[in-house]
Amino acid sequence: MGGMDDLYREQILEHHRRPHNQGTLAAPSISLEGRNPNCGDVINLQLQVSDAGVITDVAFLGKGCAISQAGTSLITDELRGKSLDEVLSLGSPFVMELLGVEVGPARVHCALLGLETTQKAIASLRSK
Amino acid sequence: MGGMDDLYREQILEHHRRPHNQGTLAAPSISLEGRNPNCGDVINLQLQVSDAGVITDVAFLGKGCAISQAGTSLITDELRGKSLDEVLSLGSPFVMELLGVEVGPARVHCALLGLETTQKAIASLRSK
Amino acid sequence: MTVRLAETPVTTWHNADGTLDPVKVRAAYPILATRPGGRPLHYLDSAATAQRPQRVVDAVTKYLFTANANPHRGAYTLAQMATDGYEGARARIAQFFNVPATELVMLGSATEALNLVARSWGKANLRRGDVVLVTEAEHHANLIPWQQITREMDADLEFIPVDDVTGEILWDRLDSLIKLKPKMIAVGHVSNVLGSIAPLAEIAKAAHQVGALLCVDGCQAVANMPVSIPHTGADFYAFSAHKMGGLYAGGGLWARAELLAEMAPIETGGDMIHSVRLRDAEFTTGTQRFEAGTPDASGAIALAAACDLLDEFGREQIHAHETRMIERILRELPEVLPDARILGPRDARQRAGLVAFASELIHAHDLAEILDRRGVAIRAGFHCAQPLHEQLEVGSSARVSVAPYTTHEDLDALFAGLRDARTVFEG
Amino acid sequence: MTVRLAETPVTTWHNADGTLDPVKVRAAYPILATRPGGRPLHYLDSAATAQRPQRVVDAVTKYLFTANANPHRGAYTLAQMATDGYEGARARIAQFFNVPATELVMLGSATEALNLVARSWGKANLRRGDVVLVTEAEHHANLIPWQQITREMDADLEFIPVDDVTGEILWDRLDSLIKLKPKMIAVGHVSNVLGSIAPLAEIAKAAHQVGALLCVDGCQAVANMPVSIPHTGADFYAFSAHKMGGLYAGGGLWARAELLAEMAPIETGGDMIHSVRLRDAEFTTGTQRFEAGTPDASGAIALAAACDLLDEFGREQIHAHETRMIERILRELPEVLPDARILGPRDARQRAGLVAFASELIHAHDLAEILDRRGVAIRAGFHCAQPLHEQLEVGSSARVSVAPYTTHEDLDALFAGLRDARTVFEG
Ligand SMILES: Cc1ncc(COP(=O)(O)O)c(C=O)c1O
Ligand SMILES: Cc1ncc(COP(=O)(O)O)c(C=O)c1O
Repeated sequence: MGGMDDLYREQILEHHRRPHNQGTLAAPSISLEGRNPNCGDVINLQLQVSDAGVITDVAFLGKGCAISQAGTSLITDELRGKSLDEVLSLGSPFVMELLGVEVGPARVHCALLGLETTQKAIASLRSK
Repeated sequence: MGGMDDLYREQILEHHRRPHNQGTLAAPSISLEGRNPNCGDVINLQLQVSDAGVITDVAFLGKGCAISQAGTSLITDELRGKSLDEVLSLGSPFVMELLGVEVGPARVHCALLGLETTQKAIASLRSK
Repeated sequence: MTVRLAETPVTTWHNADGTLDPVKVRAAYPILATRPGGRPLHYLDSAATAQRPQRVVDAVTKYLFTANANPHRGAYTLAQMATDGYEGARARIAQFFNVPATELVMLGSATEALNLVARSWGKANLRRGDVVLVTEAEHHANLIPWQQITREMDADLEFIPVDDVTGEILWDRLDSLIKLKPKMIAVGHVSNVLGSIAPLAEIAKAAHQVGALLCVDGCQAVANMPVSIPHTGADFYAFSAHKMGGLYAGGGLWARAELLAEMAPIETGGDMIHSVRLRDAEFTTGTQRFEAGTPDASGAIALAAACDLLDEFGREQIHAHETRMIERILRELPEVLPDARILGPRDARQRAGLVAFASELIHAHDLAEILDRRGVAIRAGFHCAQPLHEQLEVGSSARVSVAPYTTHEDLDALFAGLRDARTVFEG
Repeated sequence: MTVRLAETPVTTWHNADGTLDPVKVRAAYPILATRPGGRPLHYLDSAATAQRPQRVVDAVTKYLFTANANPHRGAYTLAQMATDGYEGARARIAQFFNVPATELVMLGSATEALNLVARSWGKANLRRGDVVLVTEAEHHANLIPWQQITREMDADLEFIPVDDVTGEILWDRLDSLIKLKPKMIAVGHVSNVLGSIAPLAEIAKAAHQVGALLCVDGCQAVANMPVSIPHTGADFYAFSAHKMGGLYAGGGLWARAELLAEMAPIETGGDMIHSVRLRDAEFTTGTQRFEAGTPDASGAIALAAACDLLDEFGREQIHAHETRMIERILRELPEVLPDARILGPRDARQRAGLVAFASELIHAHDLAEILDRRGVAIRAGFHCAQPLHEQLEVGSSARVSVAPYTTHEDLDALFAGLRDARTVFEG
């Protein structure tokens, strides 16, 4: 079972069991559902964005594998105070660093669900 | 080249070069075109049938491989005087015997074009 | 094609008492001796795609290196050998299903077969307001084509429901649903999630009483239990080669000659025509009319060889072996993972080939990943049956499927892996 | 996938001067050493289906026995290996054609690819009175789908004619035909009867000037000459694996991402969806949207291995070798069979891969049969281009096609057989 502790280390399991930023916002600037097709991972993400284009608050409700939920929990912890452009420039390595582990190709989509949904939410906020 | 003389023996080539019963009838009871799809073998066959259901005359015009034209020439030689039922009861062995050679599976359709067109002509005559 | 009916079991594959010996069977599948990622392979995902026997690859190799040419059109020896190979394979496959070769359309997959039925039969026969009845458990391949054609024809798609809790398909609802006078009932022979065997004879009877046709998706049945298509009562029967040990490409559709004769081809091109002019074409008759393009001779030969081997194993024996494996899974799973919610019947005898379950504690993907550390290969997700998962309110499920080559060691490794996972997630 | 660009020719397959040595090449194709029907094999029917290299079968075997699982959906090591194998093969094939892998739709055959264009693009874009332009020389696979969709959409099918005598496609008629403002021009890259190479760059230019798209049937080009799809000017490009040395099943369609994005899938089922509910489904994006059902991983891997080998031979070298073979055929045929009417250009450099001809003295089927006595395999018939034969008033034609493995001995045997036939028929 070598390597198992890598992906399912206590930090990830902790974020999975008790995700940070869980819940809903009173008056979100934008709400978006993110899904992994063929997977069943789903999150409902909400952002509060200031007029200056800075994320002031974030919350999500989700269901899915440990990697998707921990990944979302970890990324949402990073969002407050960041500008929309900053968030858009984040990529897969940033999430992998947060997770502290390299995720195999079959699970990359799980790990990135939180970030990608955030970025889609920003895009749809801007196209409003 | 063993066996070649089998399929392309002089008798068959003779029937191919100078088919018997070539031409058209003045007042055919039925005319029918027979074709081998994927091949290009084609015959236009005409039958003269008496009220008693006996073939009294036959003619055809055709174009195609030696086997199809010789096969038609040979079978048309056999039709006069035969009743429609008799002709309908003829099968592949009869034609093979006329040809005097066993034809490979890829050429059976060529060999049978004359007989099958005759039988289709009879069927369509009866359904008139 | 050699045809051996395993009436007296071939001892190569069997125990003295005539039961299948999976350990012997494994010798026929070279991949089972490999160690992907450095771990032994416990392949429990045959419902997704079966492993390929040496025999199948040998048959393909032999054909390609001794008889390969374009079938149907050649006037030379090799082309005749190719035609004999292809049509011989069709005959062998037809015999496997107990149908005439003249009624077996050879296609690229079950997906293609089901699309053909929906689009050709559906387009010609469905009118506004007509009803097509499927189950809530259908594989996407037997659902979306019906969604598409009913929408196009302004017809209605109705559902035989599943029990939200047990996941069992509520076949007794057919009594009332049949009053909708469906024109088509389309169901899986064995559900690829619930594992349940559909009562086809009864469904066929109900269908035919109201003039409906029965289209059966046989993908999950054909490799796991004896299937004589005429005895199912089906009007259309579709299957995929790769679930039987053939190559990926390949599959077929059986339908009675009269039904096929009334159907328009969907795909057009070479090898399916009678004659072609610049502005129109007349199509040929029989099965060939649905087989546009160069026939997949090596695929057909692979499938015929796979049929040979399944018959050597004996399909009754395969079914009995797999039922024993499933019994063990149904018995031990609740002990090892108490929160596992088993989808579908609890009685192994009502199943063929597979068990899927969901756990609140451990998501299916995490489970599959942890099992993989022991070389145990199971499937996680929706298994192409997303609506069923929504009906059951299951985010995704883990599916264990068995095959003639599944051993108790495979299941030992499965349960050991499940214990690992529980340890990890219970913390 | 190993990618070797044969800039310096690999001596395994080449002469010292860098030209292809067909005798060396033959070693790669086990069937060429066999004696079907007890006669040596002179296979001159590669245009119907190419022979398969050992390398291709080895790649399939290796994949099936080390990495076989259902690609795309697996959370375990073996499934990841299968996915890598399949997507790696797609990337290799895309590279062969110089297109992005994200624009290469993997299908069952060229027939399926051309049907997809006609039915999906055609259905969405053709309106009453719109014109689709094809040549009179098209293979049925690039003709009947256009007949069907233009009829369905009440559009018009118009033809670039052939010269009734020489059989050459009259491309200069395009100048006036383009005034019909066609929406689609669909042509073969190389005619499978005339052997002529279409001037795609000019056709594309003419097409694009009036806003038409260009759909190219590449079946007879891809194995016989270098093809960089972006340089052809095509908007759609279709090909078949088995003409390149891959398995029977397999083929593809290239189109720009924007075009693909606008097209509706024709076949629906698993692996092409984003999400599915009971009554509707949302399809996924990209190439996968057109690839319903389990991907044909072994077929893709076979084709990738075939591409590797063709690149080792060198496609320039293949083309040069085949041109030499065709030159000889064009030169000697009139001597050996004076009444032979050669269809298509007399200049070998305007051709790729094949020569077809018709004789009043000897029907093509008789010729093929007599040639078979010497083991010479040629095709006789319409070659799935019946309208062309009618335009040329040729009952049927004999087609000789060449490949990297065609030798002068093969042509010696061909001409000896033609002399036999003449002796028989001149009596
Ligand atoms: C020019 C041309 N187009 C299309 C096809 C159809 O290819 P397939 O039968 O592999 O679909 C062929 C081969 O038969 C061909 O030669
Ligand atoms: C029940 C069922 N139906 C249809 C299919 C589709 O089969 P294929 O992908 O081979 O077309 C599958 C397999 O994926 C299946 O399990």
